[in-house]
Amino acid sequence: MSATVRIIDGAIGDPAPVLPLDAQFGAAIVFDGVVRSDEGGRTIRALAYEVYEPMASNMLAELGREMLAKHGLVAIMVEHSRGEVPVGQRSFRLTVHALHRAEALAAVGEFIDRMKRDVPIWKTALHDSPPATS
Amino acid sequence: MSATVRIIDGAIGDPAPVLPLDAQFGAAIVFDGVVRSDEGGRTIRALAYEVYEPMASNMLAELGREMLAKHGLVAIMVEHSRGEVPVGQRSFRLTVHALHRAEALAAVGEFIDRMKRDVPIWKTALHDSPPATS
Amino acid sequence: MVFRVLIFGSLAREFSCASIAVDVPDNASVRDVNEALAVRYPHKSTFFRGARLAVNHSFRSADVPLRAGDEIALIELVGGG
Amino acid sequence: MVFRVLIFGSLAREFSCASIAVDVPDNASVRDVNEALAVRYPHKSTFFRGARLAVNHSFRSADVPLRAGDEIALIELVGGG
Repeated sequence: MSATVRIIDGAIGDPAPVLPLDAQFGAAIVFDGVVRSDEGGRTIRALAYEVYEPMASNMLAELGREMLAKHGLVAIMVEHSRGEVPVGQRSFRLTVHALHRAEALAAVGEFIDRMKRDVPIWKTALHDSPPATS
Repeated sequence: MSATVRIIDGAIGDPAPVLPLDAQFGAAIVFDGVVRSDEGGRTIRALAYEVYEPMASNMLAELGREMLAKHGLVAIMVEHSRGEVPVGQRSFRLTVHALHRAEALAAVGEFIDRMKRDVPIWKTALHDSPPATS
Repeated sequence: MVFRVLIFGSLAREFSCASIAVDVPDNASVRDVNEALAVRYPHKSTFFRGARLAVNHSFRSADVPLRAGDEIALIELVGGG
Repeated sequence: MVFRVLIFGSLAREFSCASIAVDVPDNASVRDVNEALAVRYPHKSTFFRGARLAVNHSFRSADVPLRAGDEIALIELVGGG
């Protein structure tokens, strides 16, 4: 069982770092979070992520270990961008290996919900031009 | 919006066929089903999948289109093995692109549940040696 | 009319064959095939009465008459993993 | 004791700064810092009273006394997307 955290400057590369498949788990999920062009009803060109370290990495690792124990996962790996990530690029990736799909899906959903609520990472929308002022 | 189905002889290769990321979706999930060494409490060397075609492909495609519409997905792609897949290898891969993670996760869970219940694919455990007979 | 009902998976292994022949009257429906199977194999009659049968690769209403040459397949999945 | 409370995200943009200085008595706790912020910015007093403050990169009981040099950060996420 392992929980791994990486904070990456800018967009997260493609393809996913391949964790070796093995006969111990039956389900592997890779979840990618991608910056959408539409943020709060307005077109953006990028999101900028502010990461309060080391607290953010510590909490992500702790959350990973909690998901390992609670859902009986085999492995969990989280990657999150810091700084600017252009629209259409990946800012987050969560990889989960578990015996069965139910645990894997539950862990992915719960991890992301908890991360958004608790982990000190803030995002700011960047627009092509500043909003018009009167 | 697209729904794609591929039936593959033997294990499904690595890495995932990369669907291009784009700014229209915020969440991409790749789910891998891997053959575990333990099947029904007994150690196996492989699973053999029997696929009744074209019914299986038709139903997978129909199920994909249903998930697209119901969960408002951007794209869904399903790959399933036919024939023998050794322990530790991938026999199933589902790729889902959606605006948000909730739809993506719900679609993955529902697709697999429905597939296991309805789609005419049968698996047989293959053991190293036949069970002892008296 | 004689139909060869295709069978798969553990059922095919149990029967050591890939299909089961059933003889049903003309204008018989899927339901009649289920019943013929149940009568022929009384030790599995509950299973055969409830089993889903596909006709020409899709499910259809159980009382539509079959036609000679229809492909019937018994789609009963064990589910799981 | 004077602490510089680190702020982030939209709050930092709203205040046009990366931290807010607060002066609290010796032996003050996290709760006292929340209160000092609320008093200092009455238009956001509800927000500051309820805001989560981390001390030296972790959350702790709100009534533990602070020590000079502790790093205090306001961890209030907007959530979403």
